[in-house]
Amino acid sequence: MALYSETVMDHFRHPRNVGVIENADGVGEVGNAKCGDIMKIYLKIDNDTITDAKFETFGCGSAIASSSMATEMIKGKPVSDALAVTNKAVVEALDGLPTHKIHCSVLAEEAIKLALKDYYDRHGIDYDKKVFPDCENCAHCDAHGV
Amino acid sequence: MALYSETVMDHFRHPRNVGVIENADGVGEVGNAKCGDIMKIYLKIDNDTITDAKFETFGCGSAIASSSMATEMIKGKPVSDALAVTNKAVVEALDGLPTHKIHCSVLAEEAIKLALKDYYDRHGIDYDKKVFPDCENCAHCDAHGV
Amino acid sequence: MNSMRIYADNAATTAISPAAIDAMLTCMRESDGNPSSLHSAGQKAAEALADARGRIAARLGCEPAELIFTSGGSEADNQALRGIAHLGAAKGKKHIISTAFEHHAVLHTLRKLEKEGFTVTLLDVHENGIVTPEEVRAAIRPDTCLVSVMYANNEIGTIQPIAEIGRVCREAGVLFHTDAVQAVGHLPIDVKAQNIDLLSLSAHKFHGPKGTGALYVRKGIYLEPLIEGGAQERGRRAGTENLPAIVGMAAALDEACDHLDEYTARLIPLRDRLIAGLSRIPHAVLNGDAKQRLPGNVSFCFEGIEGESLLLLLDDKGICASSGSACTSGSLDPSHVLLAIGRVHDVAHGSLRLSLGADVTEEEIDYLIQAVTETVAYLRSISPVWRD
Amino acid sequence: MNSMRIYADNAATTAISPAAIDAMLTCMRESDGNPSSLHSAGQKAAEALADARGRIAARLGCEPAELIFTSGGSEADNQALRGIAHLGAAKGKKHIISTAFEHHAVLHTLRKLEKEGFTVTLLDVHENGIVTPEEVRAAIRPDTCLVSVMYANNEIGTIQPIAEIGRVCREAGVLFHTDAVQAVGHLPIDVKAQNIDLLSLSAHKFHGPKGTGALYVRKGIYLEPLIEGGAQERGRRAGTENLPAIVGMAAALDEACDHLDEYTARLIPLRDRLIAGLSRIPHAVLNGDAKQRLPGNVSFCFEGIEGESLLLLLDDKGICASSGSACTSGSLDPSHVLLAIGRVHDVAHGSLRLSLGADVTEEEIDYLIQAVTETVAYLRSISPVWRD
Ligand SMILES: Cc1ncc(COP(=O)(O)O)c(C=O)c1O
Ligand SMILES: Cc1ncc(COP(=O)(O)O)c(C=O)c1O
Ligand code: FES
Ligand code: FES
Repeated sequence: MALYSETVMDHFRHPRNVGVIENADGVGEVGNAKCGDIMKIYLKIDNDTITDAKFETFGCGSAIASSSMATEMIKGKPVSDALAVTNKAVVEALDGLPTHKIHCSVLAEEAIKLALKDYYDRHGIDYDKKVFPDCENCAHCDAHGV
Repeated sequence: MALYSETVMDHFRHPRNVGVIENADGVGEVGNAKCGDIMKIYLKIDNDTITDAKFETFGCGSAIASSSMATEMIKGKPVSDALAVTNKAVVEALDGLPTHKIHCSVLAEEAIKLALKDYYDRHGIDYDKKVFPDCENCAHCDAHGV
Repeated sequence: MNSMRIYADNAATTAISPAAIDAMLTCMRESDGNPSSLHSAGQKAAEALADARGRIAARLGCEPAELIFTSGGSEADNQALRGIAHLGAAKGKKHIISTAFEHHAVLHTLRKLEKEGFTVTLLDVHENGIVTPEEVRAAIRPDTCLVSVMYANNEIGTIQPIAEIGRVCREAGVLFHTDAVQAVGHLPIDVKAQNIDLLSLSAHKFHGPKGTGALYVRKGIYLEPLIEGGAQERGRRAGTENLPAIVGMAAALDEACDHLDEYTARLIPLRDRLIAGLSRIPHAVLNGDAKQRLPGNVSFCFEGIEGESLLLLLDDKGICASSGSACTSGSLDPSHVLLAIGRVHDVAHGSLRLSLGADVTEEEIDYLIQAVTETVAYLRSISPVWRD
Repeated sequence: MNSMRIYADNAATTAISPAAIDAMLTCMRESDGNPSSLHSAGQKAAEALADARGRIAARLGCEPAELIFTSGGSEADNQALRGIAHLGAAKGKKHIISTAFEHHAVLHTLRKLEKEGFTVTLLDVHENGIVTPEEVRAAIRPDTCLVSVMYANNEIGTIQPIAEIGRVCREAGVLFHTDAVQAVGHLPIDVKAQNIDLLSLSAHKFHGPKGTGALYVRKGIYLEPLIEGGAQERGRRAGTENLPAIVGMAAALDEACDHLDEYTARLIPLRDRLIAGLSRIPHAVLNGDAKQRLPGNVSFCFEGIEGESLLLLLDDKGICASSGSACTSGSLDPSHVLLAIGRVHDVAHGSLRLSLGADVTEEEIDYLIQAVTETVAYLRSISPVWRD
């Protein structure tokens, strides 16, 4: 009953894909400092495939681990697969998160989606707006009374 | 900080003057079984001197010790001395009683007084009623809601 | 008479078992962090807490999350009653049913609730000290929010038909609390099978440490904290957890439950031998049902004597016993439990409770019989209200 | 970097001292009766209880009868506030003054009292984390029944001018309570000289056992029980006394007070060395007054990072620390204490509390500085909100 699973601690201690991609094809940032969590994901996309993914995170252990795991899960994958990555899948890959930390995995899912939206926008690709999060009206932030 | 002083325990364990005086010159009984304390004191009086005193007590440790000490204090004494024995004197002689047990010493004082009153009554001696307790209207019993 | 030392006041408190001490010591030395701390010392403490919680829950037949650790039985009783009362009040239900011979932790809380506008019905416990499920059913009103009946009485040891009372309450949709402080570790318990919604326990009654206990609260009942503050115990009881004591409680409960059948089988014949022996004293009356009682409880009233002097003289003979319950020993009033089973004041004053430990021997039982018999006879000999 | 283990979370809980363990063990083995029992085992326990009470009272400068033993600091705070509030209400006085950075045991109790119709004024604690007696005086109204100001804050360690606040209250005829949980055993205390009417303490903050504490209540103030039941603690706190823990608390307090001057003199320069070292980190800000703080408390906010990840990485380096207080670590919201001293949300998330033990060494201080400096730099390097 440690706070976090071994996998979370491993990804927290040794985060994969930390950093910035200069000239990224898509960048997504979610969260805000008032909530204590900001996640920024950078994607390099070639031929509809994610050839590289990096992240920067300001946040708790599970936010860092979620970013690390989420970037691992989409690297080398087609964009359509990345779009299908849910926060649930991230939680499972991490062997679970404490209840009050589930929102960190949501941030990771949203950061990926926003980065992909950014990629579509920049490249003039059409998409269904409803699959993307609307961080302006995020209920999570409201819940914290920020 | 044992419950009772050494003196109390000594008089409780080895009560002096336990018993009945047949043909006593005065007998006093106070308390009632509902309160858990009854004290009965028997006096033999010769020439205005208490030549013998005995008691029977139904009650707690300090009631038994108070009876023992009180009878000791009046044996061989003139009646006037016995009348002057206060519950405070009994408590002091016992090296103290716990606060909630002070009433036991009051019973001893009252039992002596009632025995002396009985002696006066039987021998037609005049006395001041006010110095004797009125057990019928005892506030102590009322306090216990009996 | 040879001299022995017999501790026969286990209903007041038990000696802590070596296993419980060991568990506490290990915890104090190795898991000394605060279970709420994130660092490894804290998480180690959190693991020890979860382990103890799981083991205690298993012994009661509940889930770990259904336990709130408290500072003992009194706190558990207070929180259960106040919490359910306030839930009831929110729904306009301000009637509570309990019994006339509950522990003061229950009765005094009820008295306070009465001052706050609740109505309390105290059920008759009869001469045998047993409440009937039918009377519980008959007392339930549309505005009843809680029934609280103790599992076993602390003075006279009688065991209540908890499962049946629980069923009556479940059928009526009324929550059911039982003060099981005297039962846990001594009688079989399964809160689910017995239809119990809330249950109080206290470790020092089953050879665990003092100052710790628990309240079981069935899932879905949200009880307000009695002690407000930090978010410990899922927000239902604030204060840094008394981890060493909780771990000691788990060890003691495991031990007690592992030996429950064995100890019960040992104790019952010894208890009955003691009852038979003391019954031979003239004008002695057993308090409470002769059979439906705790395996270690023997309670008598002896006419013509007063309990305290009996206790003190027994103490001189090496016997630790009590008259009524320990926590009322400062009071001059006779036990409310004995009055509740119909003893008159005069007789209630002459009470003696012997609560046996599981290791008591036949020789000790015989010594108890002899010592009590002699002491009662002596006190009667100096009593003005007794004539043979 | 060589590897060390440094427990720097003494404000959350302290390791129990060997002297306290010994005292508890002796008590559990030799005075295992119930202090309310009349027999010799009980009276031996009662004597041990009286001895511990007398020693603790002497350390606080009060009389033994002015102490109520509780299950810890939270219970003491709850009872003090609820008790005085209800005394006040009986006289039509339903206004309470406290501060914005009290422990949740105080703040949540006040919130509950507000729901019951009391009005609460929370004083500003300023950027330095110190309340002024003048502001207390200005806040007192004719209907004020209680002022409650903590002695030392548990997160940022600032020490309040307790004696002066006490004087202001005494002059105005208002009762004064102080939550001294972080102060007892660490700062000099004399309740009479400091005009304190009620004081809460908790043993596990000064190397005593968990699950025990006390409430000092000045003679003449009759506080209703929070836990109803038996007549323990002169009717003001029911439940079998946690005697081994109380005896352990007395031993720990004696030890702490005997070494108070020595430890204070040792710790202050080490604390200041740590503050100086951490102040060299860019965009680091010390929380609370630099001097008027507990000898062992160091609290910082580091911009651009979040506290939990800092803690976990420090834990990997052998350092047990905390961010905010232990009992709110389950919460996602930033510390109310840091918000109260004016830290904005973004910055409040990046907080670190190091609470030193009296045996910390200079070498350890330097290790702490190095480890924190490196870890903050690393976390900033992966943070999107930080650009060097
Ligand atoms: C200032 C303060 N008050 C109250 C408490 C509560 O004490 P306890 O955990 O013993 O209930 C604490 C510590 O947790 C504290 O630091
Ligand atoms: C039936 C019963 N309920 C409650 C209590 C109170 O338990 P504690 O002393 O642990 O608060 C006791 C024992 O004292 C008890 O026997
Ligand atoms: S957490 Fe604030 S963006 Fe949702
Ligand atoms: S005690 Fe009843 S006569 Fe006074």
